[in-house]
Amino acid sequence: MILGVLIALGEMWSPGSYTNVQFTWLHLAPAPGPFPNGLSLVMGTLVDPLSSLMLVVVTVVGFLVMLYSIGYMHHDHGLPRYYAELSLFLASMTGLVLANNLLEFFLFWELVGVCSYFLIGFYYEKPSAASAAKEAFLVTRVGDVLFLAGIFILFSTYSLAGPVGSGGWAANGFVFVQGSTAVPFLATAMGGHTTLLTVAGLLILGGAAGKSAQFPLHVWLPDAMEGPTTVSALIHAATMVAAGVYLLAITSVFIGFTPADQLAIVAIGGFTTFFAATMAVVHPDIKRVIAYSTISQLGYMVLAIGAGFAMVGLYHLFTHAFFKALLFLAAGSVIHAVGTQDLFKMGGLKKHMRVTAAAFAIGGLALAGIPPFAGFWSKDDVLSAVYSQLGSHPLYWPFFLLAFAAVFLTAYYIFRAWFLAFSGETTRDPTLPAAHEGPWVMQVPLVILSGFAVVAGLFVFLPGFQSLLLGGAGVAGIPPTYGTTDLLLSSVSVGLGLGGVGLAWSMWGNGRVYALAETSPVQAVRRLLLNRYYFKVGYDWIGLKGVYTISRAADFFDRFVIDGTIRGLQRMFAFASNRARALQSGFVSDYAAYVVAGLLGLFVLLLIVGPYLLGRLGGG
Amino acid sequence: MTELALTGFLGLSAGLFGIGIFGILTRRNFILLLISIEIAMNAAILNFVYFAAFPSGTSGLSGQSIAVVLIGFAATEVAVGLAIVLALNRLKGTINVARANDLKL
Amino acid sequence: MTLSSFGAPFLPEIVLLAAVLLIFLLDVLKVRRIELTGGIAVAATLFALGLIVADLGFAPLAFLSSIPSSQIDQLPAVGAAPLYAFTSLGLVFQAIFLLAAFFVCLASTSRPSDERGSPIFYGLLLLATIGMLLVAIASDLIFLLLAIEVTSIASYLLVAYTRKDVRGLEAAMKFFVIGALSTVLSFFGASLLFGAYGTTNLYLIREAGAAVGYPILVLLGYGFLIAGLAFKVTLVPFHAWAVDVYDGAPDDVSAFLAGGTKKIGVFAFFLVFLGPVLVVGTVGQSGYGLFGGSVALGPSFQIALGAIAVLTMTVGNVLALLQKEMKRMLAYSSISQAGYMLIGIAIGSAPALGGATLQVFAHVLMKTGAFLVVGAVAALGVGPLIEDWRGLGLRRPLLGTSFALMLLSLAGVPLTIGFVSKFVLFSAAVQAQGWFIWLAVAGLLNSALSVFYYARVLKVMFFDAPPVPSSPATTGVMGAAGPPVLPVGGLGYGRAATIAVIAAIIVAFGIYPQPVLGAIQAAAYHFVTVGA
Amino acid sequence: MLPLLSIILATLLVGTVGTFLSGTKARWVALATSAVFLAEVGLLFMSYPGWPGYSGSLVPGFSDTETYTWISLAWMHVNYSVGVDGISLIFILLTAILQIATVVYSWGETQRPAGYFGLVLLTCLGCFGVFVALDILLFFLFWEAVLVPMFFLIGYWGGPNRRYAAIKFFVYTHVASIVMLVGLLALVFYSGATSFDFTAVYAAAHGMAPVVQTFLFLALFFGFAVKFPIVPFHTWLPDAHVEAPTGGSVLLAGLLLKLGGYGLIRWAVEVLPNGFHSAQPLLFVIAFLTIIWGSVLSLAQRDIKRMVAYSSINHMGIVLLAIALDSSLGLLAAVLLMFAHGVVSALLFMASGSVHHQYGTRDIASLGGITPSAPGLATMIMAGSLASLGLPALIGFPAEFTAFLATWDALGYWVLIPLAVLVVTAGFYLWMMQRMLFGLPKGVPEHAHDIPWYEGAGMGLLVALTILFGILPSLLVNVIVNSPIKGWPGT
Repeated sequence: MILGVLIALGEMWSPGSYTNVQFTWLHLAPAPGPFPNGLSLVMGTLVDPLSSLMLVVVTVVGFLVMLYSIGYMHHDHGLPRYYAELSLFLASMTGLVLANNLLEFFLFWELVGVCSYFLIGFYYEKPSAASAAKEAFLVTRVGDVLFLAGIFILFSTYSLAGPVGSGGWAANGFVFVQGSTAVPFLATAMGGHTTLLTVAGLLILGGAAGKSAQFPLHVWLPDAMEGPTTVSALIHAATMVAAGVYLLAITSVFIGFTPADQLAIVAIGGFTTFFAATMAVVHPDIKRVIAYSTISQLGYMVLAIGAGFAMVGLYHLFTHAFFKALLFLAAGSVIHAVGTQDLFKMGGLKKHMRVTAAAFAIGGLALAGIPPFAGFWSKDDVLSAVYSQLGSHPLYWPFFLLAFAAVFLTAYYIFRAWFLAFSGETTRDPTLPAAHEGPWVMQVPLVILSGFAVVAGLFVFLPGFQSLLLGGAGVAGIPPTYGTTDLLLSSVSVGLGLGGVGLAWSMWGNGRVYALAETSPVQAVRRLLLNRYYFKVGYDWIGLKGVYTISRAADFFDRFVIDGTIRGLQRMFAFASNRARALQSGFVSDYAAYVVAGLLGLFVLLLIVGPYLLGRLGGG
Repeated sequence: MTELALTGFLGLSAGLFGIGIFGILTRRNFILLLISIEIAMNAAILNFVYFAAFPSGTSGLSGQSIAVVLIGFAATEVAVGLAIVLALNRLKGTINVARANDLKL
Repeated sequence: MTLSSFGAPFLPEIVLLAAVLLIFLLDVLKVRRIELTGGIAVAATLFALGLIVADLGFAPLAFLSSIPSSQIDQLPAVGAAPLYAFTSLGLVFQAIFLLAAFFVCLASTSRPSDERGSPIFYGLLLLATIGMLLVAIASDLIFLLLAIEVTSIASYLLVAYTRKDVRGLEAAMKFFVIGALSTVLSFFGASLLFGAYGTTNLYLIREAGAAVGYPILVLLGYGFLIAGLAFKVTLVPFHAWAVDVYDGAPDDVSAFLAGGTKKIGVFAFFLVFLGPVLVVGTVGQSGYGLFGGSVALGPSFQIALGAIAVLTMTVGNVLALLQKEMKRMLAYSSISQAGYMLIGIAIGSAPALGGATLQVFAHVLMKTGAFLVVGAVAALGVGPLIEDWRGLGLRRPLLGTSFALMLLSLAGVPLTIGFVSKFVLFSAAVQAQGWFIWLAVAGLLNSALSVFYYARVLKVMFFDAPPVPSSPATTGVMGAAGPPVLPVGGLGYGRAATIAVIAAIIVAFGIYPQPVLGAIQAAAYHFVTVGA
Repeated sequence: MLPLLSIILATLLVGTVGTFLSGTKARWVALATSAVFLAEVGLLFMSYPGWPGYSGSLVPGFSDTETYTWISLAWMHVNYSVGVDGISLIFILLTAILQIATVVYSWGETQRPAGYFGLVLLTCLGCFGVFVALDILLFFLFWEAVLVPMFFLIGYWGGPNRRYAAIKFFVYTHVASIVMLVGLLALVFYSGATSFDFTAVYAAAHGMAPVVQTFLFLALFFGFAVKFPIVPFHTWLPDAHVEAPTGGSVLLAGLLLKLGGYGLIRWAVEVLPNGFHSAQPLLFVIAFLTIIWGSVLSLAQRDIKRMVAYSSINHMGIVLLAIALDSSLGLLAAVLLMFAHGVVSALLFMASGSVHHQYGTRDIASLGGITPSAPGLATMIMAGSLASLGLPALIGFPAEFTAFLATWDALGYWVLIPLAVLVVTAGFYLWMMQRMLFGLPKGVPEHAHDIPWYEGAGMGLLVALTILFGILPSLLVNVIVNSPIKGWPGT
């Protein structure tokens, strides 16, 4: 952690990128084909504003979560496995952040995926956990495959790109090259190929969507909450899920998106923000509510990058990492205390768990974007960033508005959760154990993170941090400016946020429970949301039932048709043999008859068949 | 001799041969079988004799000598055949070849 | 000084004849110990073998060589019509025949020493061998056919020599009837050829070539001749007798028939269709098509022979697939093997001829060996069905392994002589190009088909559990109580030695075939090119 | 310079015979042989350019060649002629690794150990011969020689239905090799080269008419395709695998399947370029078919061994695709893939064998939650599955990455088919793990214990290699690309 922060600080003082030594992982000598100058795949590290920013997040949150785990996990078995996998994850995540080419990036990308697979399935005795782990791996796998295809397109299309005489990108190991100006390197390098570049961009977006649980690959993240809360906080809120956003960021910085790609990204991001928020509105499970909000917040980051402001996206990522981890850890200590995740069983916890309640509230305010908490600054930047680009394409409008609407929902659902859990006199389910605060190792991280959640947004005003954001090559960072439009935007969004909080208070405050009439038509909507728009059902149906049925049919075909023909051939020989044996009648006269028949046959051969064939073949 | 005569002779030996083969195919009695074989054999021997009658510049065994040799050979063959059928008759009490078909399939 | 200075080119035949007379003389004197008669036979065949090998130019035995090399592979003077001629390929075949005879004689010395029929057995066997040797030097059609008959008549009697065994007698009867029929066919064909060419001398026939009055006579004559010889080589559909005979005859006799005598037919085919008497290709510039027009006779012979070859291989294999009796299975497999040899004849090039000869050599080893093993196993008291061999390979590892080797060699699995011979043969077929490549394909597919039943036997011998010792099939076997147990675990020295030697040769030449292959190819080359 | 290859052959031969004769001590003899073999292969690598520590200059063509006349007739010449290049070296290394791993894994074999270990060694001997042979007859000889020991391994040590499987295996592959033999003979005699030596045939074959080349290529391809195995000639594989003893499956999947790929590269693609090019479209179709078929079918299997077998078919389909691309990268990928699949599938078959030993069944559906009782076994299964579904930092990844990159270069968007199949592959492995390793224990007997040490050791070795070569694939690549082919430095 210390090292990470140091690197980041160093980066703050002097923006720029440092690439230190790399080793060749696989080298193919020049040979005719698509890689005339040869091909080498390397492992190296690249430290630049983006990576250093991520590095801070990964190391800090990682450290705090480790600390928190000591308390949270102490009564679980298999702790060595837990810490080993967690450390492996942190290592891979660091590698991913420092990767200096897409292949290496993909390598660590897969590794973090596997770690998340292991950690989600940490309670593997629980069938639901095992299934959730599998689901997470598979869905992200779909994204990975698209990402891989994107890599192929880029690698072979631009194999010769790069400074003249350098042998080209392929020969140099496809390392990221800093665009000299605000223009990404590859987009200009080869001039044309815009179609291919678009396709590649879309494929990479697919990869990012898989990892960052963007629509339509979002289904796995809520289920991933089967894992320990600490894991959810670290991997499924702060770091790994953010890797998708990070991928989009570096792609837009080093490779560049075409306008079509940007529109697609904006669409995905904008829609996801709203889409996920709606599902969070009704859910009774505290962790899943936070999970949905994660999806929605990731949507904001994607939105910003789509609008062309990678650093803004990362800025939101930075702040979000802290307050979302905070929320998860707070929820974790709640669960630790009462042993359930069902909001409707809790209630009145704030009396027993002041620290947690305060931490959750701070996180909530940050998430809702209430100034001066961290969330406000970054989310405000995102919105204004998109707003500044509205002119570039009319279709930006709807998604911009969706994002705005999401602000309101966000504020509502997170405080709904807070009121349900903490407000009121006592727990609704009397069977719950008496709540109590966790040990200090659990409280310290809460406090620290609360601090971050408050101030992280203000870092923008530190010159070093600002330069870090501005130093992001190829894009203009947006420091908070107080121009009229932004003031307008900010006030609107804050207004929406307060509105959401207010609504939540009016419905759930002081332990009230707002029960929806069974008969009301809204029930249909509620059911739709609770079933997550039936996405998971649909995927299961296609993925498991559909494919499995096909494969069973294929298996049948394989056993009985393909293999059957072979066995049929065998039986045919057996049959023929059996029949022919009857000729061996044992009567010598028959044998003599065969001889005479053979003689006649010979004459036919010699006098008729032979001449005929020779006539056809024209001599032997 | 004339071509015509030759064809006539050939017809004769062909007929003999045919009779012999027919006998071999139809007879079940071993002795009759032997006789049929001998008839067919004689067709071949006859052939050698006619063709010997033709003036041909080639040397080698003459048709007559071949005929004589073959007659002798036929005798030995018959002798062996009879020896076998005697032994068979002693064991099975029949000389009907159709009755000896333990070895089959 | 060498024996050839005595001018005794027929020494091998003379030696064998002497042995025959001696054996019968002893028989008259009531001396019938198998050690003695068998010993005489073994010694005679061995010595004759030595003579032949010497004539083939095997340096270490040069002092034995009895034929001046000036007489080998020579064309006769123009107009001369010799009855016999020495060709190196003929000598190779003589060596092969003697090898077969030697193995059988050696192995059969392990039979009960007081068996009364032993002199007759050895006498007839040597007599048949003499006939075979004569076949290998024939150069006149009548001489050839008579030599074949000497062998045939001897083998008719050989099949029935016990005179007590119904199966043996039935086999002899069938053998005789079909044999006599084929003899008639051959002689009838010979008579037609005599009519067409005015001579029965094969050299003169070749010189006459296409210049014949009645080409139709040539066609018919050769047709009859093929039918007659096909009986010996057991080509389908002239094969039916062979199965019953090999099955009914005593094991050692089956070994000699399958391994030895049928090969004279192969060499007869060589003489009639190839080599110094090359009919294929010489007759036919102006042939006689049934529908008028001129047709090359040679190629149409090749097509006919090729067709028969494919038919023979296929039928033999298909019939062997489901056989339940070991001997009949081997009989069918030997029929299909004959088909392979015919491929070489149909192609007619020197490489193919060499391949066929090597196949003959390999087949002598494999089949003689296989039938001898069958005999040995029967002597151990195991039943005739393949099922009865359950677990034999595990209880008698050496016996089982050598039998497995022979089967694998028959199936053409590498590192065995059987593979080498098939390999050379099919290489020759491919090398001849044209439609012959299809002969190679057919042959190879057939050898794949044959794997089925060989593998089945291996499975029974090595994978299946042995039968319960109490079952009658195994009483007295495997050293338990029963008939007097011979040395070498009931096999007897002779059989054990023979089987071991054969297995060893199969593997040795399978790994390094150059010595035998080189000699055979050289001989084949002389055979087809001499005088041409 | 020593005749290293002949020395290795001799070692294996002596070791095999010794093992057959050494009764109950067989496993020690086998182990010693394998160790010596491995050491000699190490020497071989030391003397080859591209391997770290090699201090010579790059020699074009084959190295360590030896040639002695074997059969010499007027019309055909056969030599004992051996030699290696980078590609064959990789496969030799695979052979040595799998041999020692198998021997260690099978340490507990009690049923006629002498025969068992002897046959294992014999199989490896045959494969080694195929990889070094530079003469058609020698090649075919070893090629066939592999069948016999495998036939006995399946037929004697196999499962309940072993006899059927053994005969099916033998006949299937034998028919294929016969067609291949005709092709090889025609290769010699139609090209006019009377010599069976690789270099001679190679030189002569290029002059042949394209039509003839096409026919010959198809004949050879059929021979290799059955070994691969390629749909629809694959049905012998699942049966053989399911019935074979674990050691047999390991060698079958790890080595025998590779013979097909190696033969295709060495004897067909290189020698008959025109025939290859005219057959390319067919190869692509078959390859895609095989990839899809193999993976879809493995999803349907309940028997874990069958599942792995079908996934082998899927992987070999990718290999065929990579070879068919006819690009330098594709060839590299094919060889890497075969090495990777050799190690990984061996690992998986060992694991499923252990499952069978432990729980008496291989039925995925009737097992569950074996992790608590047998963590070691679970780890092995997990490692194998992850490697097999192409996880980075394990050996499968570099191979598949290069393969698909090459596919994109040659075929463009068609690459999406194998990529999509990757998801299915991940699917059935994950599903298998979820059902078998996780969840509540099912079908696990009381006091169930972990696998014995030797099985763990055998698999551990393979896992270690999977990781090593996954992180440092250049160790292999630098050797491969020094082969005299495709305009690589070795040319």
